[in-house]
Amino acid sequence: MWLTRPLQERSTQLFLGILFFALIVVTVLHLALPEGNPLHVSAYTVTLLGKYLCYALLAVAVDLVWGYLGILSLGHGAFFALGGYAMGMYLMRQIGDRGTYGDPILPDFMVFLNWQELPWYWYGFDMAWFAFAMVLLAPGALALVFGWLAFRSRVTGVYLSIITQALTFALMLAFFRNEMGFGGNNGLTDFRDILGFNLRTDATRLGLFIATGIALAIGYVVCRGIVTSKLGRVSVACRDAEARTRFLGYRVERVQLFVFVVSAMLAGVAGALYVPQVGIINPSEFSPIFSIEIVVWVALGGRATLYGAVIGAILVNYAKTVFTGVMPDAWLFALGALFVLVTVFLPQGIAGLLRKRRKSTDDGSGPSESSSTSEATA
Amino acid sequence: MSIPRWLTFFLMVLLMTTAGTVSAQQQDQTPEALLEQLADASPRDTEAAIKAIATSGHERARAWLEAYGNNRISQVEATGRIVIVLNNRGRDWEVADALTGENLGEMSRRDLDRIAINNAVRRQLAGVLAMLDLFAKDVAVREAAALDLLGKVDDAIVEEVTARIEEEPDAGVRNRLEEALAIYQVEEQGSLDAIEVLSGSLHPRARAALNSAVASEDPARKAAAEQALASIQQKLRLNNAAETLYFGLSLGSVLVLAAIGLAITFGVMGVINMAHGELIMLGAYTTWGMQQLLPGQPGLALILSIPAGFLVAALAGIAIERSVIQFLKGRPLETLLATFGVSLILQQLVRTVISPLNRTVVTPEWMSGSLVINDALSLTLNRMYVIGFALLVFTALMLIMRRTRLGLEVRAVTQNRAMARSMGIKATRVDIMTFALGSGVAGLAGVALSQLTNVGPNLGQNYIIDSFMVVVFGGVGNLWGTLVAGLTLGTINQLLEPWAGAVLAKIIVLVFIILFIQKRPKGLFPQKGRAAEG
Amino acid sequence: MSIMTELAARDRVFNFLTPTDSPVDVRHGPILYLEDVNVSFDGFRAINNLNLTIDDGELRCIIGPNGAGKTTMMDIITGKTAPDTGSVWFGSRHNLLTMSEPDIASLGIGRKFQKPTVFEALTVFENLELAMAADKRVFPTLTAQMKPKHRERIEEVLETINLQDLRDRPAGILSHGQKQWLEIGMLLMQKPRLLLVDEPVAGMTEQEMERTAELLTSLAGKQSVVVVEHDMGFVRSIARKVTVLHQGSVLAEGSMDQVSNDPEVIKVYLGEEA
Amino acid sequence: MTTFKKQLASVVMAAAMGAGASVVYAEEGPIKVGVLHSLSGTMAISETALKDTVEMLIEKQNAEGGLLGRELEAVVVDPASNWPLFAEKARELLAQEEVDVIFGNWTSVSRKSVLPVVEELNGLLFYPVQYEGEESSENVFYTGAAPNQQAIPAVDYLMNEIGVERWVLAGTDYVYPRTTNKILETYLMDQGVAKEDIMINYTPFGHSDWQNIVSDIKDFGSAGKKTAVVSTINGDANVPFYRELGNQGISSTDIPVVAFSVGEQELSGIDTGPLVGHLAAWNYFMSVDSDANYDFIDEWIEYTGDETAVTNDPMEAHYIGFNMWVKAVQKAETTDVDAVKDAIIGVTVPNLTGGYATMMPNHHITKPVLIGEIQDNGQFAVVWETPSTVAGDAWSDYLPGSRDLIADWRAPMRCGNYNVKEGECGASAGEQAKAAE
Repeated sequence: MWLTRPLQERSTQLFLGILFFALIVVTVLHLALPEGNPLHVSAYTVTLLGKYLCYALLAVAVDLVWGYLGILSLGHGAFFALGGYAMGMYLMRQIGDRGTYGDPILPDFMVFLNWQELPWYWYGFDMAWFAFAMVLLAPGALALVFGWLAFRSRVTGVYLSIITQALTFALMLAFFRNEMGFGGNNGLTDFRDILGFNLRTDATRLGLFIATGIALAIGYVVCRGIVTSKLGRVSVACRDAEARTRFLGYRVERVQLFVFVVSAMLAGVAGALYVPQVGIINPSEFSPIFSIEIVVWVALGGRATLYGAVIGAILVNYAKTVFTGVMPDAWLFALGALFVLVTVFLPQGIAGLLRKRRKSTDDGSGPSESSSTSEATA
Repeated sequence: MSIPRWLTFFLMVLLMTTAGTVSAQQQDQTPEALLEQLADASPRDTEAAIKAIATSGHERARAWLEAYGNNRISQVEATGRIVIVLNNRGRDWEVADALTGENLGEMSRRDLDRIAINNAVRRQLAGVLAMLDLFAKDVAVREAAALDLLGKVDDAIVEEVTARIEEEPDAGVRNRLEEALAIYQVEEQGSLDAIEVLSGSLHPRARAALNSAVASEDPARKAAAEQALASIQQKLRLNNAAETLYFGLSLGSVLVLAAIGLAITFGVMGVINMAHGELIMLGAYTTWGMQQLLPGQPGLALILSIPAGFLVAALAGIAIERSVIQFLKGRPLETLLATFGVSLILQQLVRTVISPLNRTVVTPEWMSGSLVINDALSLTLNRMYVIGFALLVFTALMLIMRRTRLGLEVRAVTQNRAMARSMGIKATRVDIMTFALGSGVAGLAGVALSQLTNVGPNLGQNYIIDSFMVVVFGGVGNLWGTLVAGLTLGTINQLLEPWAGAVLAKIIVLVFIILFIQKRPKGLFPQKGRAAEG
Repeated sequence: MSIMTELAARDRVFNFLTPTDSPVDVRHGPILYLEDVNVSFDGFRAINNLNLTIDDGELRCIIGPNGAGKTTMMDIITGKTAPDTGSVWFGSRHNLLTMSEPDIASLGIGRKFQKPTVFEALTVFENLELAMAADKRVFPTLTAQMKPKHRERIEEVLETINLQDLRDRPAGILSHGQKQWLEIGMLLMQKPRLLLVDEPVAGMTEQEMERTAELLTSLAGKQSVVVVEHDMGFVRSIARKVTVLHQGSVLAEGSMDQVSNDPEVIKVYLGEEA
Repeated sequence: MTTFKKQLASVVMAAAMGAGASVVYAEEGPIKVGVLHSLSGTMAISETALKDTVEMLIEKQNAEGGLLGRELEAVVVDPASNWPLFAEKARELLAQEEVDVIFGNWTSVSRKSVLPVVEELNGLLFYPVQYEGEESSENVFYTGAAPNQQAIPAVDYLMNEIGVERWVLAGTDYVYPRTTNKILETYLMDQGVAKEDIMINYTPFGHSDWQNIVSDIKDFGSAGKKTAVVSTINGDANVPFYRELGNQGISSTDIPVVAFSVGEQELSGIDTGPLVGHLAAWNYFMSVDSDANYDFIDEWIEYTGDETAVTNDPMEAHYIGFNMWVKAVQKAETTDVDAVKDAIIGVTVPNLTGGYATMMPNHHITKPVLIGEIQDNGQFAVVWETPSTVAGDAWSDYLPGSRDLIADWRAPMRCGNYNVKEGECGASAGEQAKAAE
């Protein structure tokens, strides 16, 4: 079974091992140790780590399409944000009559722009199951339509990258419009509770953090499952020699579509977990800059390795947290330099370095091993 | 704000004095008193004070009124002396005595009390000054003054105006005066034949008058006014269509300018230069720098900054090519990432080195204002220059690509690198040249944009995406495509805007491009043949 | 092809009545017809009223100087390039012009490119695995399991193309000749009805060439093979029937001796290889 | 304190945080003042100056012997114009750094994103920018103008002094202009302005092509009634807007524009030539003729070392807010948040325009409203001023949703949105947080 196959892999086991170990350590240090103990992990840090994990999942999603399918999507932020908005709308409805205007149905921003009733597309978001379904379906549907159009007419490479950018840019403009009924520039905020748990308690935060960790684990396994399946090899084939793959009888556009949609859904999940932890979703998540930044996390970590994406995402964002605290104006220089150096001198990213070291130590390389090396070299 | 009859007489007198003829006029007030009166005037009596000055016949009267209009008249707190502020920048202001005009050097802002003026007063002032100008020798000045009088005529000066109409030698000025008079008659006296006069006019003020007439009870007037308005609307519709077209063209040419450089680096070299926007920004900052170097002559600075902007951007381009892009041959997507990094660095560089704040770029006289076709249709000059400039740049590029050695080599290298190499073309050199050219053109775009929008660190970002859209829509590697695409998108956008609103219009255009790319993945003018199939 | 033109063309079974998945119909002999095919790339006529018929199980060599339109012809047959006019039929039931590359491929037309294209990132083994005849829709591919019989099949082909030792190395490291072999191997995995082989022996040693010759001849009969080749020696060694293309149309057709004595052909080939 | 020490401190913090542990600080020691302004990204343009202002004020306070005998220490973080990051950094300031007060935010969205954090961790936030109102949090003090302290007086001025009858409400499409225009629309209609005499237009951020809109305004203005534009256009979009106005020959005497978001700092980046005579409504202008102001300007220029440095309204707001906080702390003799919250209501400090500002029970302050005319030197010349100061109104009387709401954070009411009709306190964010603890 394709989903269980990864679990027998050494690399996947290692990854999951590290991930769960980290989750447990953080949880213990947070709960067991009292405030003020130097090793105590504060709620602040927990949320911060939770955020990093969301980004990691997002990066994995991007690596799936870029690393294995050769589609450089500069619009994945859009799927992330859509997932986030789906969750945001649910949280918004959960506020109920506790909003500043005490309107049981309408969110505050609708009240003071005196909307009379709820727009139709807000229906159903008061039900958790519906909202969570939307977290997957909204980005999935967008990816399906967009991808179907694009891949069917064989829009590839640079063109695809640029229209994905156009897509997210258009969405950003759209969501900025207050008429859209998504709160415009202010977005959705002031959330109260999720599934009945108060969002402003540390317990809930820890819960969200753990949930994110698990989501990342699942997402990783799903992606790994795809790339180690025959379909994964077909995607690599599409990436390297699209025409050839066609002549072998594979419907390249459908392969691309499938992987693209899966990736979009993962991004959506990441967004959905991101929103309750940072407490706001607003159109700036759609900004093309953000989408490009994601790609750089992946590039830094190392394309076509999945775990590289995770490393990249966490590293860059940790650096960001530190820098913006220490020397704000230096941050953009650092980020910019990172872009340049990685792409020019480190085309295989950190994962590439790791692998070099590993290869020099052991040479017993199974099929998956050697294939993954060569994928990255391609 | 009515200027009583007797004023007109004095205005005549004042005219003579300013015209230099000796006048026998009574000095009922000393200049000091006049200024005192203005200084101490409460909003209600400022009017009287202005009149007093206007009619005093003092040779500085006009200077005072103008200074007053520009908020330049102040009173020294300690001495109560009235001064004219010559330079009001910074904490210490350079002042001159209002009476004698002698320069008193710098004075701290703390010690000066500005003599306040507001728009209401300023409008009166304009009326008075306009009346004065009506007697100027220069026709242009008189015309301007007459235009200025539209809607400013009132019982006070109506006779004067009527008188002028008789004496006015220049037909154009006369028509203006008649219009001005008619507006007054329509609004104040509700005369019917005045409506006739106005029925030809496209000036918004005339329409205003007619609209007010439409509101009146008297059916005859109502009908006449409506008819007049109808005929005006007819003309307006045409003009508006022309106007929208012009808007479209000008926006289009901006897009073309921004994109054309990209069309070269991206289209011809296959390099996705995300730092393109920042190269534009550099061009704009060069303009600013030039204006700092040549204070006082923005026009010259602007012209000089055309070559300068090209050079600066081109050099920056070369630096980028050498330091980053040459290592990424045949990896277009990687160039995208690397150059994006470069763009971040450039932005932050400008922020830290120059300033996070926008810079002031002055628009030279000959570029501000607009070319008046008629009262309803006037084409803004700066945009007209930009359109011309865009076309100029485009033709220049075309010539370079088609006629010069470089162009030939560039095309050779893009067609088949190896082959070109073997024929002794230095591919690397060509790369550098091409990239420099593309970047330089971006610089030119920056120079132009500095006349339309902010010169600030974010300038580039606002144009990069649009530029890519234009290039992709037009078909990569095809300059004509870029031109057509730019103008089309610009026009579509402007056509949509009135009913869709600015935001929606932009969104619609983006979606349109996305869908269009589905239909024609290689853009409007794709490159054909097996070479391109790849 | 629009319904109306369909209906107008009374002489054959209407396309929209033809179930595309049905087996190739070779009852009337030929497996591939090309009729009056024309293609031009901005002005340049690459294919010019080309008429060609390949019989079922035939081994046909196609020769011709550069630019004769050999590769373009293959592009047309495999659906990569759409001709301006003309018709291309696979058996008497399948109009190839209405089908996409994957359809054509899964219908049983395999192609080996002039420039060997294998998946360099994947191992030799994986290359063959992907080529293997199987349900190639997305979900079956996702859940596909490697069955012993598949493994055997792949091993057997590895045997034939003599790359067993390199089975787990990425195809990227193979030599030019080895890539040629791998690609032929991928063709074999596809079990096609018709093989289009473009310059199979370029960059091969003498022995390798011989083996290729054997392989191709052995295939003929079970499957139809169309070989495009410059190397006259090789052509002579395998050819039964030869077609000479020139400027996008058939110049001569017949046995090797016939064509090589044909004055026209000699004229065209004067100064060229052969 | 030197930037080096600051950096050192934050390095330590960062490293510690990296190790997944929070740092503990001794109870005594300096009083920590959090500064939460973007130093990078799009908002850096506006917010950097505010950060410097706070640092300057702290320096001054320390020079005068600090507060309660303790030194003040600025803790500066950079939310990088990224809204979620604002919330994160606020949490960092309150939870990690344990600051006693925060001065920060510019945009409404950043405030909205910070609000829940400040309420949950019971911090103090001083918000220095004019905003859309419709909010009163127990933990936030709004030292900027509410709509009734800027928009409505400005409209009154145009209506009564200039005799404007026809109105263009042009704004950037985000919540501040939306709300302000809603309020103004209702207000104007109450004043008997007909619907067809009001034109409302929204444009995206950084909108650069104004040709169509300006020509629409021109047409709208030719209907025979005096017309004015009330502009809530934000930041970068202004330059091209005014340029287009100038080029299409609309002078301030024909159709005056009164702007709520154009201050000295924005003007410093504009060629003011075409703008002369247009208006802006603020609660402070650099050109105000008062000694307090002149002193402030001198300090500022000295602090920045830039002779051309300008001051603006939000800076004054911080000046007022900071002094109020200092006074409240002295009054309460502790920096304890709850004590300060109670102490600060009613505190009165001088503002820079020669008057006084008082903290109202609804956490807004009293301000004079000034109308200024743009001059060719990039300054505003005050042309009109409210006779007395105006108290900020948290809940606008011109929005149906909030007509009956008031805020009063004094005991016993302690409510941010008390509904006078139903005589009960709608569930406010503040209490939710309390209930949660």
